Amino acid sequence: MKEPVIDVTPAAVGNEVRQMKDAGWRLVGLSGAMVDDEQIDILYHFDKDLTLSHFRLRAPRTAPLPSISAVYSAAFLGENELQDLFAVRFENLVPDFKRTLYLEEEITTIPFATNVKAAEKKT
Amino acid sequence: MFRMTLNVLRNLFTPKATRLYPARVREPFAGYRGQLEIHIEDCIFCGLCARKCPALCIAVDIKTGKWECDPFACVYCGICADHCPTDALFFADRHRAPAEKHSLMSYTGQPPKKKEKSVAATAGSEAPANRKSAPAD
Amino acid sequence: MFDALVTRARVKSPWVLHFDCGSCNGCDIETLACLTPMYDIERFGMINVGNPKHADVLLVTGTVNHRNKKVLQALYEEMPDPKVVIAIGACGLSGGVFRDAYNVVGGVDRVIPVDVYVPGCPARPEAIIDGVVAALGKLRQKAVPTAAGAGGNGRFHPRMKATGSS
Amino acid sequence: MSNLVLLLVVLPFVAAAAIYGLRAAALRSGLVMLTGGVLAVASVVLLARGLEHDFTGLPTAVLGVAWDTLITVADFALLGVILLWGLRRKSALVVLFTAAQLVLLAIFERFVLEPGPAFAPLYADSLSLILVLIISIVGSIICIYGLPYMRIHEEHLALRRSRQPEFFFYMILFLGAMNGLVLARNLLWFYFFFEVTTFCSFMLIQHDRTEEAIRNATRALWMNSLGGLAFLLGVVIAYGELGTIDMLAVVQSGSPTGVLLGALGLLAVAGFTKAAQLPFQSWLLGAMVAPTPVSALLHSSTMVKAGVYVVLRFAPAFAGTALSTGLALCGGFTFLACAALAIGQSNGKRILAYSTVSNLGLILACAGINTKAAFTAAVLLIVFHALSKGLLFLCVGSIEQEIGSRNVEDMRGLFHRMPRTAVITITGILSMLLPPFGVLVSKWLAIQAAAENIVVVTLVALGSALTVVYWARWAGLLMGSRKAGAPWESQPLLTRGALAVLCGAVVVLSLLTPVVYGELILPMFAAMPALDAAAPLEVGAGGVLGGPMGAFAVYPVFVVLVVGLLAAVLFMRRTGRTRYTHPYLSGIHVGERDAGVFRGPMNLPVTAELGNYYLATIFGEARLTRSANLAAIVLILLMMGLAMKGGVPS
Amino acid sequence: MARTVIPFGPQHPVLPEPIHLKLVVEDEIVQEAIPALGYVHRGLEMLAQKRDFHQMVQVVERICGICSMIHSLCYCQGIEEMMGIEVPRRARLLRTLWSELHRSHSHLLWLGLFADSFGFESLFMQLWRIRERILDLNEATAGNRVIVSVNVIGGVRAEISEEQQRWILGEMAGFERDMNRIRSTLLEDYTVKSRTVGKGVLTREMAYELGAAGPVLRGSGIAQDMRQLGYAAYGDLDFEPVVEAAGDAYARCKVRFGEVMQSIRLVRQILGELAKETDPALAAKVKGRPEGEVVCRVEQPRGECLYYLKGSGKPQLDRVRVRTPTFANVPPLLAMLPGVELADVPVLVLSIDPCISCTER
Amino acid sequence: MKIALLTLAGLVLAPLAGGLLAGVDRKVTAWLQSRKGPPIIQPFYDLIKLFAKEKLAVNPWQVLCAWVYLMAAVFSVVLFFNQADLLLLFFVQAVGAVFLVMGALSVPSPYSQVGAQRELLQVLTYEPLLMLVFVGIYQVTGSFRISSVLDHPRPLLLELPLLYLVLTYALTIKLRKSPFDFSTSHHAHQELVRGVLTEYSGPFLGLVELAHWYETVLILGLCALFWATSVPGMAILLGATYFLELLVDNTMARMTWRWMLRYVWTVGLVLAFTNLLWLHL
Repeated sequence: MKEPVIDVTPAAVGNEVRQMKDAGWRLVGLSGAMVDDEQIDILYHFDKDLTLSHFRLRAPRTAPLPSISAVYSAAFLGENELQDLFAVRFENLVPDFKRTLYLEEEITTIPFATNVKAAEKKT
Repeated sequence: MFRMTLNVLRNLFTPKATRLYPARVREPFAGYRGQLEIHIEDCIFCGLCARKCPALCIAVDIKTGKWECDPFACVYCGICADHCPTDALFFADRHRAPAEKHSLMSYTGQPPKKKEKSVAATAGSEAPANRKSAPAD
Repeated sequence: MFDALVTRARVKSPWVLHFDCGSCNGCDIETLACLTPMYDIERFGMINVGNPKHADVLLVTGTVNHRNKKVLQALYEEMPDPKVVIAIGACGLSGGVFRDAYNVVGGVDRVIPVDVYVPGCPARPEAIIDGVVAALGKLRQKAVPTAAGAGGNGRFHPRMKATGSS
Repeated sequence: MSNLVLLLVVLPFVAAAAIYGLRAAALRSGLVMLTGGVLAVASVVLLARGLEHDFTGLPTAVLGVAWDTLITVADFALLGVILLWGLRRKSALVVLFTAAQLVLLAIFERFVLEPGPAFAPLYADSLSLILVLIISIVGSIICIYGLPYMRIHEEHLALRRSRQPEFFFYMILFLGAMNGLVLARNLLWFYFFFEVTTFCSFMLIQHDRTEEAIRNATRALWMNSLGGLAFLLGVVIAYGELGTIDMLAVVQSGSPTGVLLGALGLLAVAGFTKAAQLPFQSWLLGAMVAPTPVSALLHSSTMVKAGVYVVLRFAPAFAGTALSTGLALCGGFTFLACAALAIGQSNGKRILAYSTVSNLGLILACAGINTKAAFTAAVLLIVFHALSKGLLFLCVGSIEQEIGSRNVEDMRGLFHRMPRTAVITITGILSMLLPPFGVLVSKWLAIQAAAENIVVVTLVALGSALTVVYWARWAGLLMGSRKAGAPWESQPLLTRGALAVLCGAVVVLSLLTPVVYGELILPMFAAMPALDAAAPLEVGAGGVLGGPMGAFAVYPVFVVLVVGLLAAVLFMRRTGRTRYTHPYLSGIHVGERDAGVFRGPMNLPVTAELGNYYLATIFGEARLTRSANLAAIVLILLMMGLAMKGGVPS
Repeated sequence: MARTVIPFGPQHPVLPEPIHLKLVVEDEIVQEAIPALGYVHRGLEMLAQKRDFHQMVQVVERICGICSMIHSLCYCQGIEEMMGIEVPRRARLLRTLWSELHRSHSHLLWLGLFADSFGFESLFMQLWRIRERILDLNEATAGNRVIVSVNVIGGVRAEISEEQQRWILGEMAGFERDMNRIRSTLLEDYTVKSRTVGKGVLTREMAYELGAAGPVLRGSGIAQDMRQLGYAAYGDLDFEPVVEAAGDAYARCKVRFGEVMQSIRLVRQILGELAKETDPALAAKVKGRPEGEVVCRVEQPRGECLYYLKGSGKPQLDRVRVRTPTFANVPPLLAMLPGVELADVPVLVLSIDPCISCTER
Repeated sequence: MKIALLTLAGLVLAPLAGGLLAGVDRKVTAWLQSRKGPPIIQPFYDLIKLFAKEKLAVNPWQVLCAWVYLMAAVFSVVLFFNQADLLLLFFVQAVGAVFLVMGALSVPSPYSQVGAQRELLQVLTYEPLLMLVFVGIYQVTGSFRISSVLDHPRPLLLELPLLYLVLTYALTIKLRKSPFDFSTSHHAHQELVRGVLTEYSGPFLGLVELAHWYETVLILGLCALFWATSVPGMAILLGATYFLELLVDNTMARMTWRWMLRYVWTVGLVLAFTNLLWLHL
């Protein structure tokens, strides 16, 4: 990517995101991508005056991650989507659709983590 | 409100905009991708169309000389016709008529004799090959 | 005589319910365009009613997915007999380019019986008008309610079980 | 004749005393039913004896004590008791108003009142008779309804010692007082009975002795005491002008002067307080804490009618004066404002209360218009309002005891649970706002009568539109579907009987509107020379009530609408092939057919709750009460001022 | 106060697409609005792992049938950036031209639906009638009315002849005249203004904080338009973002109306540039396979659209992630709804120009 | 006898006229939008079709209410042709309006409920206005009877021009035309789906539709009273009024009931009051 990418850790992401907000960055969105069978990349895209900047949070998919919905409330949609598609779990996500944003009970596998049954799906 | 009154009154006293389809059919624009058709006699069963089709709706079997397309899945993008080396595939400028039942477009032609093996192999294996997924790192 | 009048009235007054069943909007806007001055399907007595209880014709666009298939089924059952279903566009017919996506069940006929299929991506307004005309033919065939029709009580058991993911 | 009066006025007092002494429930029930029955029969017999009675043959003394003396003594005793209650409740207003009455009464009786020409203290014309009928029949039905009601009521309260003797004591006592009030000719008698009703009302409102009940009862007491004071003042001033306490003499005094008009105005204000007109509506609203039979009997069917009775009684005396116009405006305004306030209510009893005040306002407006047509409208309204509103209160009482709430929102789909009561309630509600029911006939007449006064007619037009809103939505939400084989509701026989009889009476009497008019109301005008000359209406062939301004074809409308309704019911019954489905819930309904549940966010079931609009920002009490009261006070002051000026109508 | 709970959608006549809002209203004032999505979710990002990166062009085109061309434009630009492909200028101009045609037909469609949302049916009819002009242009130049399928990686598939260019220019004049006729009704009519002015106000700060995009953002006074990035041929064109300060439904309507007029001006500029462009090449050759990560943004009619693409040298991409403008505009919508009247819900839902098929993919 | 014949004719012809008018309405609306539009007799096709559809309901009360609505509408038309009392006619008409609302309220469906509440607010808006119109007629003719209007030598419009405007407000509300089409709309794209009519279907919807035709005739009849002295005058007045309705429908957005309550009550009352006042002075 041609824009700057800042690596963040799950522990630090909340603070870092808040700093971005305080510095006047707009949250454009979140992207998720599997790195391998275990690890997930979550990219936070920020914009300020047409320039982009990204955070990259790399973490095991199964471990709970902190939600940034308390900082940028609009992030709830993106985080819920990531929960649906990757079965990651965000803590303190408001509102938490618990993997029902898109998916019905008929979908028994995790879409982007192929070959993994969605055993941990809550109802 | 006043301007809108002028508008609607103008509408009242000018010819109606309605195109009286199906009583009167408007001349289609040249290049309109109405429906996919094939001159099966020109087809060399190379299978390029099947491989390029984003909807995966074309099946070509070089062994039997069979070209099949599911018109219900075709998205009328024209990629197949673009890639057709012999221009056997083309788009007619009338839209495809509604149907009451599902049927395949199925044509049988003469597959070319030479190079038959390699092409057939590609055509036969490509579609399922696309289905394997799982991203690598 | 009376039956002929009823049949004629039915064919002349098809009220349409349009349900976007997960379409990309392409077919939807073309369906909506049918109402507009250029195409004006009200010429045929059609009204877009937006309420299954008033509808005679169900126009479905888009792929059926696991969530909206229940809606589709419910809407179909809420329509009073006699009724016809028109599936519009590649997605409604078969799932189109998305057939093998994980949340796609397939075409509309996986969930409810379809009377007319209108191909296209998106189906242009003329094609939709053709489809409606074909559907009116179907409506003409459907029995007067006194003779319990094939449509029965509006409860339909899908020919193909709408099962799990691809 | 005298026996009948004894039965109607004295029997209740005696029976009440007996009931107070009886602790056995069965005996009490029997006595209540017996008294009720006797009263009802006596009232009918009295009517059968003729339309006008002056009761000249009445004995003037009982056990050697003159009736007048007895009444005076009782009056002072009563005022004393009220004063004590006022002290006990620490209500300065009650004490003030009662003390003022005591002093005024004492001065009046001791120093001012001189023996005048003798006249029988009681008198009845058809206006009185109509009220006697209502009090004796509707009142008795309500008392009888009260028997099972109070039993269940006390079961809920889990009292150690039943307070029913006290309850029925006041209920029955009240019937006698009411009969006395409408039959009184001697204004001091009139005043005494007026005060007895005030006291009964106070005791019955605070019957449950909850904090709220006590507070509201005290408020009712001071407001009614103020009314009593106004009444007494009016009587005293009128005596000063005319030198008589003969009501008929006051009514027939003719072209009253400024001071007498002022006295009549004071009497009207007394009527306002008793009829809970703006700005005194708050006591009636507060009275809704009382057990429902109290609300039905005192606060809708009868006691508040005493207020409008007072005004109607004296109205011919000031026909054509500014007081009359002012009264019409006040009444019209109350009609409009309380109809608006009713829209903001979800508590069934409060809706009924506001509706009562509103309808009383319309009656007073009619009294203010002061033509024969208006008078007819007023009397018809008294009759039909008493029936329908009594019925509705009883319905709400039964519903409340069954579902545990008097909020109309909780009555949604009541037909499912209480089919019979629901249908009766719906009938009762419709009888308040649709033809062919009597209330509407009176409203029709009221509009015609008001048509000359564009301000009043506008108030009435707006008010009746507002009325439609709160009634129609209530009636509509009672409907619902019943599952096949759902249990039929069970109700005590007396409850069921009371509801059925009242409901039947509403329907039958509505049909008989032309008869009521022709036989009861028309003769009344003979004694009202002050009013306009022409008879307002003629009873034409086929029950058409026709006048110069229009015609209401009662029988045809009745027949067509009833046949129409029956035909509709028949059609409904015959919809055998109808498929019953889910309501439309955007395609995501789940669960039972008419549960109204849909699959909402997070795939969770959500009930599609339903709610009426109460439009608090437009019709809420908080929004309207203050300004409405202010406006009403201004209007009343204006009315009084104009009356005192003795001016001609504007 | 009595609550009424209304299931607004998924099937609802005023909603062009299935989305559910659980609305809690009191006296028709919205107290609470909770959305439920998923009625259009197909899972097509996943198809990137089943189609090669060329076929994906046609797939992303069908994310949304209204701004389809701009979806594929963004995707192609991302791949081209990843693979270092230089797109011929003619192709860039043509892409820009179709982009603007799409923008104006999308905005017209929206203006019509918006008019319909407050019950102005004949205005809806007029606007959609005008819109047919653009659809004719699409059909004549690209072979389809709505989903034009002109983009391929490296350039475009269709050429616009000089004769067609002249015709387009003529159509633009008629188009402009039609728009001017409707302008005063849409922007000055008393009934329209009383249904839109002051409804669903989103302040500048709220819009920014909630991540609004496109006309919603610009309607709140923030001049941000991805076309300023200068992708395709926008760098050569002269334009300023259309901005309104009020932040209400009316402001958003005004922005979109302004953008239709702006599109007309842009089309004229592009046609002028096209006439000067001598290189006839329409597409560059594509060699190799995409590898690496790229984030690419374009301005769709509904606002800023962001693609995140990740390839690892295989014919199939590892990840195609699309953040569409409506996805960004849903939180602002939810912030607007509480406190408005029920009758304004459709107006406000439409005021963000929702594209649920984009949002859910 | 003449009146009986007239009544019978009204009974039969009113739905025909109402249906035809609905057809003309749709056709002219289409023309105003530059469309071809449906055939003029389209409403009759619709009605026949509705009656031939499967019977679908949520509960029996709905059916009852639909029937009563129809009967009340029919009866008020009968009363009109009987030259009865305007107030009586108004009250009978109100029976229908109330039952329509109750039918909608009987169903546990939020759309129908909200529609019913809005319908009530519409009733609240037009009822006092209609009543004041009648009062105006009374003040001119000295009676509430229709017959005395017919006996009146001069067209009422000359004396009650403002009240005629007020009547057209009521007409617009009753015809459910923009800007007042919020309790149920002829157009599908409304936030309430079909409002009060949402839960009516097939034959039951047909009943309501038929009743609506009767009501249309009734209200236009009331309009006709304003030029009762000559038939051509009446026809011109009605034609112009209806065309104006269509123009208003096509040149205005749908407003909200809050606006209606505020606007129609103030403007309507001021107009009505002014007119009554100048009659008085």
